[in-house]
Amino acid sequence: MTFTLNEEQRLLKDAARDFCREQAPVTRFRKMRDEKKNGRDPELWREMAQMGWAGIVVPEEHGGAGLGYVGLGLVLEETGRTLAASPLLSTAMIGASALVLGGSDKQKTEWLPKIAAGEVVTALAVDEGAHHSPEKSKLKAGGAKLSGQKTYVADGHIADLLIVSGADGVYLVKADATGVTHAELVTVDSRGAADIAFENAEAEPLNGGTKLIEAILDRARIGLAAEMLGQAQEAFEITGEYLKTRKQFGQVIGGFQALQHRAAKMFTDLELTRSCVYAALDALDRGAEDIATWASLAKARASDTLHLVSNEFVQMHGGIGMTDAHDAGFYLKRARVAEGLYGGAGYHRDRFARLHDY
Amino acid sequence: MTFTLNEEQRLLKDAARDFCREQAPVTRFRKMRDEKKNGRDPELWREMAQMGWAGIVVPEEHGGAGLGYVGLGLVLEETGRTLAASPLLSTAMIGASALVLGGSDKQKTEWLPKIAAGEVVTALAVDEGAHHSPEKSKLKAGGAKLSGQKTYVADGHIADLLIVSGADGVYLVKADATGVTHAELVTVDSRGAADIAFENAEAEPLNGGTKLIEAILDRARIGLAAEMLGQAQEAFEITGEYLKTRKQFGQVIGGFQALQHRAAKMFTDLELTRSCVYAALDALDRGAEDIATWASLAKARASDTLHLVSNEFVQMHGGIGMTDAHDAGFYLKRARVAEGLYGGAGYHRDRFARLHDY
Amino acid sequence: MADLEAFRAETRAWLEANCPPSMRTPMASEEDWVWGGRTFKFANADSKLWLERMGAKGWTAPTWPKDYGGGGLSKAEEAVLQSELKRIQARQALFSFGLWMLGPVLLEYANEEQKKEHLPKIVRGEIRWCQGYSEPGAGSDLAGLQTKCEDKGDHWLINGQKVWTSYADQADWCFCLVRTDTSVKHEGISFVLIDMTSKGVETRPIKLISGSSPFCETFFTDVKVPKENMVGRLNGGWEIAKRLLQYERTNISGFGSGARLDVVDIAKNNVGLEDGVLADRDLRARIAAHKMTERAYALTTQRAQEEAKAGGNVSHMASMFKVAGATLNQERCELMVEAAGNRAFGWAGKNYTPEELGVTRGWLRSKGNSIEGGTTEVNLNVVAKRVLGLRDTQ
Amino acid sequence: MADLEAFRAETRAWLEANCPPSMRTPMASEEDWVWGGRTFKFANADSKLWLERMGAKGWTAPTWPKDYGGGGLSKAEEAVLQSELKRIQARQALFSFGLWMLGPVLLEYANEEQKKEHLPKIVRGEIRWCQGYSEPGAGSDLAGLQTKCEDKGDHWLINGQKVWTSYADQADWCFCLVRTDTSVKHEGISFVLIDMTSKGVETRPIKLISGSSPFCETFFTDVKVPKENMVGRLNGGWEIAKRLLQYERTNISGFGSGARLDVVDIAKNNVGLEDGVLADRDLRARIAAHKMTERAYALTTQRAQEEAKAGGNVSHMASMFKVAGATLNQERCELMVEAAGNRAFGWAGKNYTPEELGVTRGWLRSKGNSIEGGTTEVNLNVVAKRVLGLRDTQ
Repeated sequence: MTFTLNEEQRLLKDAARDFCREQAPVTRFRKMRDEKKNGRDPELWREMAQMGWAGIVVPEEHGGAGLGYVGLGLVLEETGRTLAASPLLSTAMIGASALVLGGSDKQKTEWLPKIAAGEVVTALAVDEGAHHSPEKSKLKAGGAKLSGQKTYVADGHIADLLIVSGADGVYLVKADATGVTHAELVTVDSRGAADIAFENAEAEPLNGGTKLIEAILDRARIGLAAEMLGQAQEAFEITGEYLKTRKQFGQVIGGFQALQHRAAKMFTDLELTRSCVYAALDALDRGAEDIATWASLAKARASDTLHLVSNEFVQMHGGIGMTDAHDAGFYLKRARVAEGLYGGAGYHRDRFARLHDY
Repeated sequence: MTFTLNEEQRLLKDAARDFCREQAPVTRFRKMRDEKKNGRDPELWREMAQMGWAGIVVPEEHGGAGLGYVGLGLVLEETGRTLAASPLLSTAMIGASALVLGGSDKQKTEWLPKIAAGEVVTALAVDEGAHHSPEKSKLKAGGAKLSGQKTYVADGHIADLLIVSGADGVYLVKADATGVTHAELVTVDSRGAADIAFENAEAEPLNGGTKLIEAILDRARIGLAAEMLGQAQEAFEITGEYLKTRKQFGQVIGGFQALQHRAAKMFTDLELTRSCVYAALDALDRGAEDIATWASLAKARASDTLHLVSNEFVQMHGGIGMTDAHDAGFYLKRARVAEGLYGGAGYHRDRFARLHDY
Repeated sequence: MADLEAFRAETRAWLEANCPPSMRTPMASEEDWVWGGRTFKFANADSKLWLERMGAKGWTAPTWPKDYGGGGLSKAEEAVLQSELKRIQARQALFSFGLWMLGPVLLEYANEEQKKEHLPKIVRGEIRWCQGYSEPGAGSDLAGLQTKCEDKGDHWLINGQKVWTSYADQADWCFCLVRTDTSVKHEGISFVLIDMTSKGVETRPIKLISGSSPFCETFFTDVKVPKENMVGRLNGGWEIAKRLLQYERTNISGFGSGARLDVVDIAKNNVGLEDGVLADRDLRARIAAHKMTERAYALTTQRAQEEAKAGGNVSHMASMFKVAGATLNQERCELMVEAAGNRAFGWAGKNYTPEELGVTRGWLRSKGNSIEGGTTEVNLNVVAKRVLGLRDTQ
Repeated sequence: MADLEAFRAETRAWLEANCPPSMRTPMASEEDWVWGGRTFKFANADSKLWLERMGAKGWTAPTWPKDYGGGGLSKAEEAVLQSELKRIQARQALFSFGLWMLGPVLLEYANEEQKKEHLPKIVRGEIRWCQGYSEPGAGSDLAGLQTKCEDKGDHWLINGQKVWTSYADQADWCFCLVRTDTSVKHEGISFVLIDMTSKGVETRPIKLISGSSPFCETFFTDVKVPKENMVGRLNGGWEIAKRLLQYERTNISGFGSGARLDVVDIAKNNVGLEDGVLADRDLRARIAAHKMTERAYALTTQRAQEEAKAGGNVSHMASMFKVAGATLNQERCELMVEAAGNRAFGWAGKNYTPEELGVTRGWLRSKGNSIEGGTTEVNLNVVAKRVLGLRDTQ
């Protein structure tokens, strides 16, 4: 295991940071939100694809860069910082992983080049109720036809290709296939989602059965944790700057010891979480056997840390942090959705304990 | 329900406070500990009995004062403040309650006057493993003979009469009966306890079956919560004084905002816990139906609050709080035992939820 | 005692006769709250009638003197009235910052003319008041306020900006802290009453992260205020301000946090039971801990009330209750969001029920509980210093 | 690289030949720790032999220069040595404040004679050192120390009292902060080395709440110290002190917290499993959260090491690690006590196993983790000010 980035990874990270600061700052997210686009910014996704991000983990023979998960995680972290709204996680992380891990040669050849080029948006349809519990799926495939309900499919409202988990494995379903109906959800994080129903919809199985579900989900969790780390880091840094400039009672509020101690604890939490996220990404690239442990560790820690930091972001800003005109609310709203998606901290504590036989 | 004390209760409280400050300060506890008496201070118990405390809840016709649980709780709170080591909880609260609630006329006439006079020490033998789980008792009575094991019987090493919970009800067993063997435990809180084994020991059943077990236990929990409230309050007040006098960096450490906020939160916790403990005592005197809820509320809150305050007692005193010469360690050690006894905060959270059907 | 029982009988009879049946049902949402004032739109005719009848009797302010439009009741009679209102589940006739905040300080600090002028209108809900306290540079450090109030002989001239003025855009009058001396801090503040229809007053609603706009920015540009509108003495406003904050803190904790849905119900519906207990045991334990704190908080307010009745001084508890109340409500909202799972991720649209959207919006709104009416940080300072006696130097 | 592999082969051969088999087994308790020094009693002959052999090769201090008795290894070679030691599960040959704390600052601040005199004896474990820092009135505010050091021409004369001197009663020498100028605070402190056998030195063990006595009070009464025993310049001790504290903070977190029993094992034994998971789900969730933090902490130390190797400056992380390490260890001990139930309520006697008593004693001892070597409060201040750049005024 290593935390040391190679040259390619460093370049990728720097490029991602520059891009997000310049092309996708929070103001771009705000504009999308104000225009009620519900997460739609196809131009931004096109720009990201031009940066090559859609194909970071796609093998070179299928038109990708084959740069690995650490690289993609670094990019996701940067997009998290500025809340850049795109299907990067759903497509470059989840969709690409699903096909690389479970696709037949034909499926890979059909879809991976399109994914890598940013021509196809994918979404993972996994939950079937209010809470994440993939092991309880009731979705059934009769022959090559799929029937059932999926709830809160992130990016499900803009996806071309759905990665659908069922009781016995994972299926590819085209979003416009007969028997697929979408209900678009207007979401608190302004990213959008969809409830999706399948009725005898045409579906292609991927190889790998139920094990593939967890393998895909663990990549989703680790990628999302990277995005959340970026959000938390940015929220923390903006708060730190505010503490250094906002004055009350004749001094900067960052001089108050109670706030100093809370800031120091957030810093510690962030550092510890950063290590977990990077180690989990590295574990994917190493092909480690205990990916499940790494994924639950990263997702649980990222959830707890982002929860804390997003609340303090508002609280330490006082009244201004409560206004829609300030960005703090955006981070708070995205935080809770990201916390819950693919299993919250409680879910992953339970899973972590189970993986360790207690 | 009322929080307002009547004249008798106020007098009892004041007398208890004076007695504990003058006759049973922490120095008396320290002396007992230094002399390795493991909780034994029969002279103190005699003095308490002379104050009438052993019979506070014993009806007047059986030689007691019939003053009720609020009165006894106030006394327990004061003894908690100075860590006065005595079987007051085990005898005046638990033993007296067991006989009042479940004793036959004959049993009441035999034991209650002796309890009220402080001539008999009782102890509740309930746990059978490392953790509190009275509902899982394996202790069986065949005819009037009892067999089984009890662990960590508080005051079990000094008791004359044992109140023993079994799978089907509660039994009285004389401590010196044939078939009863004690293993005295030298405990971290210097109060002592015993593991007790029964082998065909002569036992008298009390009336009330398994419901009586919970009724007695709830009184034990509420009484112990009152003692814990006193401990936490005293620990908090000593810490507050230290914060006002100890200087570092040229100012009293109570001037540091981070400590101020932690102290303010402890104060809040204490006030909230105080209300729960008093309300639970009042519920006993009112004969409320939902005693179980009140008991779990009081015990869980008292445990959490004392846990926090006992840790801060040491931490805010710095190095001196770590020394055996300082009293902080006594409160810390007693805290963890009291937290666990008759169910910890986790046990009572679970019970509280179950009582509310979730 | 006999008198009290007679009063109870009278009250019961009056309520039976005067409280419209529709006013004996729970309010469905904040839409049903009656704020009164010149421009208020009643949700229905019964709520208007109910306010008029209660106002005429002075029972919106039961213990205020009859001379000022109040009910003139003793504490004991008020308790009887409240229990009778509760018995028939009568709706609160009037929500009013005038009743909760301004009235009590007018009773204590205002002169006879001011009391006669303003209190009856508050009681009857004719005038809606807002509070002009915070400024962009003076939040927690309220005494740092800069809104200028100059003595122009026959009137005061006011210039400056307030922020977080609750419902300023719907208020008729504003009670306001202004700076009348720039050479000192706390001793240079005065307390004035400003007619919001005065020339030079402008309001601009502030949109919150929850999507609602209960607050405004309020701008005063060369606003002329009659001399008689100052309450208390010149430069004596800080004492009044602090007193009023105590009333505010007691009233505000957990304010405006959406519908009172129960977290256990939400968890049962969205998480489900397993072996008779909530399937998510981790969440369950945290819900139980929260429910215990909720109970402890309610018991403590009751205890404080009993102590107050017995003559104890519990004013120092206001800051503690403000902190604990805000924390509790925020914890409740966080648990509801967690229990609701992705049903709490909605913002709008028919795919979510109003209750579900209420959970989400209420959760966002609750983040303000630890900021408005004195931040948790400032209130912890107050507890540490005033209650615990911890000071910076000694 | 070829060189490194050659070094690995050599090292492996040497260890095979020189590490006694009993030194390749885990240590049963703190009794097995080798502290060295003039009066040290080795638990067995092998541990003495192992120290002598490692000391002679300088491998107790692998990267210190050979001139001062060290191993003279490069960072890369040291890593090889550590991995080879780990491969055979070799015990740590020497526990020493001289190695961990004093040595690094002597290398940086001492003159040639001082290095030549003291470092080799540290490497070989011949001299055991203690730290004379805290005083009764100077704990967190270390720079408030008052132990007086007067210049008497041909020697220093030292008077004062230290407290929390670890194992002072067993140490041969003490590195000590003293006041050489009373007119200033930080700039009036010097760093001196004191032979504990000097006339006028007295130690008195302090009994802790856990029952152990790892610390002493140390009294200096007219103690004469040779002029050459001052390290660095007169009144230049504070810089050295701070540097040394960094080393201490890195080493001390979680120190002396009893046997490394696993909380999960304790819970399995005392709480039991139900449907394959710990029967107490509330405790289980908290244990899992703790285990995650433990993993996160270990990963972060590894990351910091990698960053340090890559030339990054991670010295500012010492305070963070101190706080996180202490918190983590205290959390671990609390969970063990909770999981053990009444098996953790013992103090002595045959009714409790040594492991059970170790849980209890270790828990009590762990309360000092957030106090010794810089309190958590002081370290949070350091993180806020030095790492985050938050200052009192701006």
